[in-house]
Amino acid sequence: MTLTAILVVAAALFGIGLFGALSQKSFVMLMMGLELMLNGTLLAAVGFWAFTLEGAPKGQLLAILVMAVMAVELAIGFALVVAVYRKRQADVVESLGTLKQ
Amino acid sequence: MTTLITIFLVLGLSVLFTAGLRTASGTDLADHITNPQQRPVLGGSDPKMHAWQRFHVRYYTMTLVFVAFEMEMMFMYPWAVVFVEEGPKALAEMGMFLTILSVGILYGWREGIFRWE
Amino acid sequence: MAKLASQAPVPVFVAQGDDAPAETARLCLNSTLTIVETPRAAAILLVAGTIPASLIPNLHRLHDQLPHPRATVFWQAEPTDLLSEAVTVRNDDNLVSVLTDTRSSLLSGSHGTEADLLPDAPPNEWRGVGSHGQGGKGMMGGTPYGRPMAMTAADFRDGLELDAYTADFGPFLPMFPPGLVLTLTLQGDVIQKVSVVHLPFAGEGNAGAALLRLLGLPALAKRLLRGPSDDADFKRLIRLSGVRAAIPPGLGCAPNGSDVRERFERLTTDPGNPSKVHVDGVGLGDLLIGLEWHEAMLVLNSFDDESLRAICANTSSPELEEKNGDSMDHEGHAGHMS
Amino acid sequence: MTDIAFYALSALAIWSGWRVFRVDSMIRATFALMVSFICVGGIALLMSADYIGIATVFMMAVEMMVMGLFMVMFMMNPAGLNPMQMVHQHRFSIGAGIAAFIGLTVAVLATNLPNNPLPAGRDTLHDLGVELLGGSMLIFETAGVTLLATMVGAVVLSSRPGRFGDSDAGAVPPGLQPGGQPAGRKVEKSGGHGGHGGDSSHDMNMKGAPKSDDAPHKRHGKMPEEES
Amino acid sequence: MTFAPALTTLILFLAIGIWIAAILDAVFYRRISGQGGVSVLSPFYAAAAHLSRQRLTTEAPDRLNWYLAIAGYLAIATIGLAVVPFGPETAVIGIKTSVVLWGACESLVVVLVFLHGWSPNSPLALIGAYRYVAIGLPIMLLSMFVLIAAALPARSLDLRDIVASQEGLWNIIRQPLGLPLFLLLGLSLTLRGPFDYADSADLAGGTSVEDSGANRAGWQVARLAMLVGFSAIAASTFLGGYLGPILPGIVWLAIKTLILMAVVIGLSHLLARMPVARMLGLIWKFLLPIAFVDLLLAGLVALA
Repeated sequence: MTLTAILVVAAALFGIGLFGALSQKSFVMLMMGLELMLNGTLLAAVGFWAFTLEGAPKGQLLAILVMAVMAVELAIGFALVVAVYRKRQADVVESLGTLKQ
Repeated sequence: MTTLITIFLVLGLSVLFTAGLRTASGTDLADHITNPQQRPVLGGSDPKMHAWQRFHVRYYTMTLVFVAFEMEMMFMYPWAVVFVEEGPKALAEMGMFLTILSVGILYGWREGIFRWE
Repeated sequence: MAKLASQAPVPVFVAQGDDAPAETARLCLNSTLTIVETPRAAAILLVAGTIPASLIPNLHRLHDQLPHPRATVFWQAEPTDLLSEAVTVRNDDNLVSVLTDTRSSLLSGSHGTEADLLPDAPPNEWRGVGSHGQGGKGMMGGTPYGRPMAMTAADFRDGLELDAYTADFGPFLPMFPPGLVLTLTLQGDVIQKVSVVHLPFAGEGNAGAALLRLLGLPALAKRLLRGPSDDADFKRLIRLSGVRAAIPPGLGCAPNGSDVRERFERLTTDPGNPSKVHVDGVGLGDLLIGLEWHEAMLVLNSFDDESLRAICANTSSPELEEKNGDSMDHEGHAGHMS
Repeated sequence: MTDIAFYALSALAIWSGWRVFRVDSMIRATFALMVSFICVGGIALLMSADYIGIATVFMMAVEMMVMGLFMVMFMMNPAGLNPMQMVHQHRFSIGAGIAAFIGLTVAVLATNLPNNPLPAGRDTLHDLGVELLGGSMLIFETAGVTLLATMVGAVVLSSRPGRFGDSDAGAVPPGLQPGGQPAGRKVEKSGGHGGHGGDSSHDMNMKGAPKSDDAPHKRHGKMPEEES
Repeated sequence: MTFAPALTTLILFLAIGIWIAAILDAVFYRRISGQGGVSVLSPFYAAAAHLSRQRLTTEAPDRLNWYLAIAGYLAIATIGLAVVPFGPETAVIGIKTSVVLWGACESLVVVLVFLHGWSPNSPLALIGAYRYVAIGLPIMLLSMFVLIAAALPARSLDLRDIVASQEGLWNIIRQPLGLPLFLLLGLSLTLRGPFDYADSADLAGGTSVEDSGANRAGWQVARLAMLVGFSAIAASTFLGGYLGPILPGIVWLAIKTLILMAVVIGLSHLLARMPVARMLGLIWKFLLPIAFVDLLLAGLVALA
């Protein structure tokens, strides 16, 4: 287990997440993609912290912040989905684009 | 490492135990489940449609607030470890943090998110 | 294994018919039996009292939901045509021994398990239809695995149009008064529409025990069934259990102002003599629509039999509902838009 | 031993991550994502990041549970009884995903990364606590305010009874095609990829529109964009 | 203790615990309803009876998740028990953050109970599953506050340190509000009595309405295992775990676990269940502030 291996795994998770986020039509599935990308980021953050920072607490804090970002993204994202669905009865990405009208 | 091994062992044993229960329960007709037997329980009535549906959760706003509020745990665990040595300062900082978050809960309460919407 | 299993209490699912023996409700007091909540857990289906002809298909469906090995026992009732082989008991005294014997012979194999009464066919033909042979078309269409999927409908509570689940519930559900069949439309666990398909049977009510069971106090329910409830110990336990706090105030309010909480007090303090609730013009729709499932069950079980029958009679029948169905849909839709 | 565990967990993390977009049942997709998170937590445990690793499992189990509720609420056919892919720009997405992976991997391989793993048994949790209350106090309290904003935002956006009346007042369900019936009502129209969503352009003008049942027919919005 | 004997002890502890829990449950039920005694072998009879029946499935169920929900629930209960120290410095899973690990177990229980109700594709089970999530999620907050309050005087999130910190004074005295709040969580984790929103009588058995044969046996065993795991955690957090004079530590732990098991079972038979919306309000508006107060008091006590 080296940092390189960990970062490659993180890159793979990020790549799959990106594929999901770009390809999924449904907004909730898009959020799954985002979460998976953040999953990769989280792994990379922990990897860097463990292998290069010699356990400096700032690195851990970064990982916690990544998780906080996930929570915020999830809460706000789904609140948006509910609001949009209530207006449009649809949950696809494109219907978000027309919200501003 | 031991933690992971233990968790894997326990998982494996539980899966085996459940599988064991299934093999231990052998009746002659165990493998053949007929269509009328598969009908979901409705007390003798026949369901018209699949139960799986876009289930109308009545507390969804609560879950969103919960997810945001629960993040505070991530900060509270390390705080608990150093609480005694940091003393009143730790109490004050966490008090402030929790007060900030409680405002969110009070707001949600006011908006009625703890009811069945 | 069979030897060990025959030491356990006999798991019985009771299907109550019309004029069921008065002892039916007290069967659970017998420690050689367990009265189970779902046919999936039962070995013996006990049919107590006459099942009206209109409910016999339901009985057959219920019968087929029991796991093998299974048997049916008719108690003070005529076996249906399809179940003519089943054991019948006329005499009250030997019911328990018949049930125990039947179970033992089921386990030893001397009493063969009963075969299905209904044909082994899916509710809709589906195999081979659709892109994966699952019977469906497109996203929501067709009958995947034999049944259609639920479709969206307007919701009066929070304005999210999600799926509405409509089905008949009853007549052999343990939390329903025996004989009652309701067509309920649910969104999530909130009742949106209700109509009565079959009225509950008239008979001696056990609403007090039913309510206690619904409130998660089955042991106290048994105690109430056992007999005189002027027992101070029982009263204290009821008080300590916090039932008063557990039942929301104003739930299931009848025109004369009695709510579930008040009716519960009466049912548990004086179960033999429930005073009638004034129900003129109240239908189930007025009582149940908008309630969450647990609350709805509490309301449903808080009436004495006579009042409940009156309420059900006040509720629009399904035929009427069908006629009005379309126009009501329109109204609902327009209301949603404005 | 550690290496075997690492490779096993990584493989499971990537495989379940991939399954998220391949299974039909939304519940399976959500919990596949949860498995992926749990595996990452396990890898963190291998790196002696005990707290972060286990906390990941803790937080993600909850978040995925909530996600599952919403997935089922808002996806048609949530259990995947009719298998169906709801994707657009498929090739481009695969390309982008692979490009991101290769780019990042090359960058990782090209960099000379230090390799001094953390010794096991170090009390990193204590350090984190000191940091939270000392140097990073501001970050900590800012996170509190951010979470508060999130909570308020989520309540405002998602709960119905607002101060100015119901939040959906004036909205109508869109048609499947411009001028079609509201979505989700008719079985035979809801098939196919573009079979949901659709015309949704002029909704905000609807407040002043006539309140009649056939309002959707009168609207001639833009063509729905996702008829792929 | 080395690893293999520790794991054996764990499994024995769990197995005997499940057996005793089943008997205790029957004893309480019969005492309150006023019926006769219970055979000590009755759990085995009941298990054999379940296994003698066919295991049914429904139309188009999610078979994998049905299986994993039952096996997973049992596994989570065992992992919960594994973080409990059986003696000084001896826990099967001995890590610095065992309280967080238990928290992860709690949240996974919600997931697994939900899956158990989801997978049969049956209306009553589905309602039970969703209802459980409404209560299972917020009730976790209470337990987290309570556990953190117990961790303050120990200056550690390690259950071994938390037990060791109770050498002079048990946490139940330091933190009197803690145990009652934690017991509520226990009722919810084991799907019992007032918090049995998943498998309740108003849904004819809720998430387990479609379970028959081996599935039903497995689910009951897992519920009882969770009761054992939870009681052992509670005994270690509030009643000093293995601490006690004369007798070996593990015996003390077993006695305390037994007492708490009896308390949980007693509460489950004696407290009424309220409709879920009312309970949701109660947790957020009443119990959560109490948990705040508990944490504050524990903090002040720890500093004093």
